Amino acid sequence: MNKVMSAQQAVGQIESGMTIGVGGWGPRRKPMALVRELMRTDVKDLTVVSYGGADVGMLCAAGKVRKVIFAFVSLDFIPLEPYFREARQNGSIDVMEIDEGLMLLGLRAAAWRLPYIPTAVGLGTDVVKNNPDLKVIDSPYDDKEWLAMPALNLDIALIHVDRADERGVCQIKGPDLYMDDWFARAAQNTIVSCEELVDTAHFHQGDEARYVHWERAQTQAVVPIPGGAHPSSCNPFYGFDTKHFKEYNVSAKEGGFDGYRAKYLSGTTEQDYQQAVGGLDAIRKLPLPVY
Amino acid sequence: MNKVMSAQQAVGQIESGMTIGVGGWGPRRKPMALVRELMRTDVKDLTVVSYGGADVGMLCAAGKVRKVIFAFVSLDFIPLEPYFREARQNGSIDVMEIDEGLMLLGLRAAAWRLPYIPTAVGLGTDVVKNNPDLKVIDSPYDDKEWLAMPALNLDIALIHVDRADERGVCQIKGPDLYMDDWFARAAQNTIVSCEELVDTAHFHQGDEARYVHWERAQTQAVVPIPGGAHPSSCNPFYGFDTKHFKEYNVSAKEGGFDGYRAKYLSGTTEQDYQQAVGGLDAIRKLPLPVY
Amino acid sequence: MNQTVQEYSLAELMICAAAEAFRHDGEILATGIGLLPRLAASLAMKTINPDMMMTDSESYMLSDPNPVSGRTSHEGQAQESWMGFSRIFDNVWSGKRHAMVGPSQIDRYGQTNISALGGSYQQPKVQMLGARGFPGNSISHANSFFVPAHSKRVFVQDECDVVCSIGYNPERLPKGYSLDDIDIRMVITDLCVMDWNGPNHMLQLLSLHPGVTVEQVLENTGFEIYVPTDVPVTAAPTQQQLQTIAQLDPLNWRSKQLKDNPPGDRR
Amino acid sequence: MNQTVQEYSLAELMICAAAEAFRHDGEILATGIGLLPRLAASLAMKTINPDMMMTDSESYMLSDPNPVSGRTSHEGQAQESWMGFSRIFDNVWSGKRHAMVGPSQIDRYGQTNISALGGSYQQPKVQMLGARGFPGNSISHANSFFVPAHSKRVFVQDECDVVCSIGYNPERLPKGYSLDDIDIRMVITDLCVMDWNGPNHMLQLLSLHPGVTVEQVLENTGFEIYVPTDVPVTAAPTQQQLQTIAQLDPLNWRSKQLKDNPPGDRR
Repeated sequence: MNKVMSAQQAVGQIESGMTIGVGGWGPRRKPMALVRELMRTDVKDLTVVSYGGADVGMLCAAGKVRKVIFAFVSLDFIPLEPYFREARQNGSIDVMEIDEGLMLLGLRAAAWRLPYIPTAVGLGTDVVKNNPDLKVIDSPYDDKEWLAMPALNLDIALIHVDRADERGVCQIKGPDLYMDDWFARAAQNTIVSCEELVDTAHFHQGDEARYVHWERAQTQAVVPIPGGAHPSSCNPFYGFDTKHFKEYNVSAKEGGFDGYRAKYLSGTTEQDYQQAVGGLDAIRKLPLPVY
Repeated sequence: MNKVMSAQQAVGQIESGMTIGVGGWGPRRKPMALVRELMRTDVKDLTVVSYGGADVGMLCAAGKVRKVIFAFVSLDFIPLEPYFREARQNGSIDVMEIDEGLMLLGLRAAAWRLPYIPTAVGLGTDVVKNNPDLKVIDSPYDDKEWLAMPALNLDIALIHVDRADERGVCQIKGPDLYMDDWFARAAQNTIVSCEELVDTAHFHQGDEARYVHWERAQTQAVVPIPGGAHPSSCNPFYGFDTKHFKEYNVSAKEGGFDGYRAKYLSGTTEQDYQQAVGGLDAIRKLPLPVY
Repeated sequence: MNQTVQEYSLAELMICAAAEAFRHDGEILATGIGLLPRLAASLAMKTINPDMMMTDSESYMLSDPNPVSGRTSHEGQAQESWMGFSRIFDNVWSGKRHAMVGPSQIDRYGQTNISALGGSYQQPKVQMLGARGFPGNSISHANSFFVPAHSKRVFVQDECDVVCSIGYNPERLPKGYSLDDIDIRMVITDLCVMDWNGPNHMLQLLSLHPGVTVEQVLENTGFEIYVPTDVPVTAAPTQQQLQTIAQLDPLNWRSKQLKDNPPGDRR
Repeated sequence: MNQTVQEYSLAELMICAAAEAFRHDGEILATGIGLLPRLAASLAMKTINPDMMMTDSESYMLSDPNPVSGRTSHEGQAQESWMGFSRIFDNVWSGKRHAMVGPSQIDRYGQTNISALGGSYQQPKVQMLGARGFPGNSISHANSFFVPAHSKRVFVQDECDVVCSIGYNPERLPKGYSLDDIDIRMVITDLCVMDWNGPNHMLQLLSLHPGVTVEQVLENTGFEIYVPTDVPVTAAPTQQQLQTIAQLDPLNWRSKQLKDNPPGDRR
């Protein structure tokens, strides 16, 4: 089975109203090329589940989003994501604001086909108060109440990985895979972009298979896009583009998203985008973050 | 903090009536030296949670066990564990027979301090019928019923690892860690035996820290016992001892556990045992299993 | 190349018949417990379902199945994903798996037992393995059964002594489930091939191994099964299948799995 | 070696005061969010609680804390356990953690807010980060607060606009819990050190930084706090502490964290 396809083909599977999970974390290893491709479509009314960064901000700014399920949306070194902020302050999107760990439990419940996982997380806070859909239940084994974190079932997951073969075996060798394995498992259809398309034999060597964090049956499409996480990082290939993020952040105050879009997203392909930001070589030279 | 202690000191923390989790899987990487030490104590009435092998059989034969929580007890190439079988057929122990995955959920629930995790596993089978303590509950999100797998809270976990430092950083580099991370996390007190006691600096090199599957705060005692998994395997150091297991299995029909005990467990230390089975060098030469 | 040949063992016939269980599975993890089911899954992956996934029976997913005999280590195998036991359950609960197992007892509902025989829960007459992963497998994904010795001891008259896997038993059906949510597939025995698609999920005869009669099957089955008007003979292995099996089992361990290694054609 | 010295910055005073929060924690993961709390945790691990655990703020647990400045890569750090984000939650939910965080709002109950200000849930006036891990942290393990600018904007008069973390608020206490199940520890500000061990878990003053008065604290706090009869002066950093801090922050990034880098002793 050859799962390799173009970004257009892969993202073409996304329909209005779907629930989309986006891998990565804040400004780290976000499938931004797939997000850019999604912005080129007519799709709208998406529910987006994300440890959010510019993926969420851009999709909000592009009018693709009906609802965001989030614990944070942040660019880390720029704490507040400008366009998510704008969308919230305009009241233009619905939200389900939860805890980072609740999101993990919701993804796991979906992956394991459970209706929910009970947890103390969220009790006593506005997570419960602001989300009446989250049920607080009794346990058959004690006298406490528990929040029943519902499964976050995803129609589509978008993930950017280091390497994949055409059969959908995906490798992440960076220091953290974040929750990407759970996004892949929680989704009906997982679309992966990769830095490198490799032969299957790559994984047979040494400990390479140890860095394959989900089975190929959990991946339905493979889109080779070197540099596809830009402006987020893809450690160890490249760091995040602080200069670009700063410009992106400033754009919200100076002209808004149309200006950013005109400068960087007016082309029809990822190649156009990469040319606008200085080319793949420049992306690959972005220094890794040191925390 | 130096957590290194003798097997006697470590196992001396186990008290009658406690719930003990035993790491490993069937005949694979079982903390057998710690189990042997436990057999030398006066402790009794234990509840044992295990992906069971000779650990369970020996503890049953030695009269240490009140109840076994299990999905299987097996030596793999010898499917039926002789002394567990005997204890069952004598009706001398209580059991909670569950599914392998239910045990994993129960350990995770304990690790995450949840009362239970709901699951479909076990519904429609005698797991539900034979364990009235396992509650079947409704979900607030659908109209199905679900088994509420309760937390398997452990007083003590016994685990055998490849390497540890004196602070309790534990490494397992064999092909599978089984559920040992969850046993360590589910326990109040985790006692680890190790093939090698190493300097902390060992873990700083290359990818070594990737093979550390739980934090040192989850380990309370470190007992260096090279060969301590014998007669189970500790891949890649040594395979399981098929000859020894066959003799152990036959002993149940020819004289019973007293004969096995007299031959192998009459000494007071693990050194005595290792001498009786041919010495550490012989253990380290046992070939790895090929499946 | 694909023409049928005359000389094949019963084990080989059963391997080929069992491989068919995985034909339309697509990209799922096939787990054959025991040498013959494992050879069946391996054969399927090598021939009729290349998308299938298999493990090394230890901790890695393989791009190409390992031979079952003739290897001295796991070095150099075509491993593609780490797949330790805890990850197996992520797969099981996803439903993307088809297990072929050999239960000690199978009842009319397709319920099975590998736990214990006779006596009581507190004191069984014969303690066996324990329920292992059967409860979770049976409610999560497809399951087929491989029975090396078709008899009334396996296909029991009453309900299984211990019900380890959910079957088509309306009385045990959990709230919110229909019988169609249960997915028991094929049954391959030393006499015949069956499935659970008879009326009301009855076990039904699909094919008889060469030289076996309907009466032999009925005599050795402890409950009523559905027998269609025409029951074909199980297809003989092709030359290509036998060659692939030989490559997967160079030391011919398959010949030691059934008592006296009977021929496949017993006419 | 341990004698106190006269010249130290307010940032250094706050680091040393904040380090005290971890003194009796034993073997827990200390997470200081932000440069000064991270330096506080690092200082504690280097001096008063060597059993403590810290991460590299990325994906590894360290045997020895990384300097916060002057490094160009993670190469060569004293990493001892992989600790990706998903593993962090195994630790959080185990309770073996103490986080020191800088909330935007703190109310009389010790509830905090980093999510949004004003407006409604559907349309806040100012969207901030989101609740992040605050709900889970606050109900799972110990938490302390680090406030660089003690003011009524932070210590708010009413309840937080969005309650991100559980506090000592009887009206929000979940069924089966008592207030003592909540574990909020220290509050370190640019004016003083406080904890929540006043009557009925009131915020209480523990020490005043040199040159700060009780009145200054009260004027800048939006709710009533408990002031014991004798309020000592916050202990000045020792020479050893300042040396250790300098090693942990060789580029003196700590000097840029507080506006105009005030001196620690403002008498």
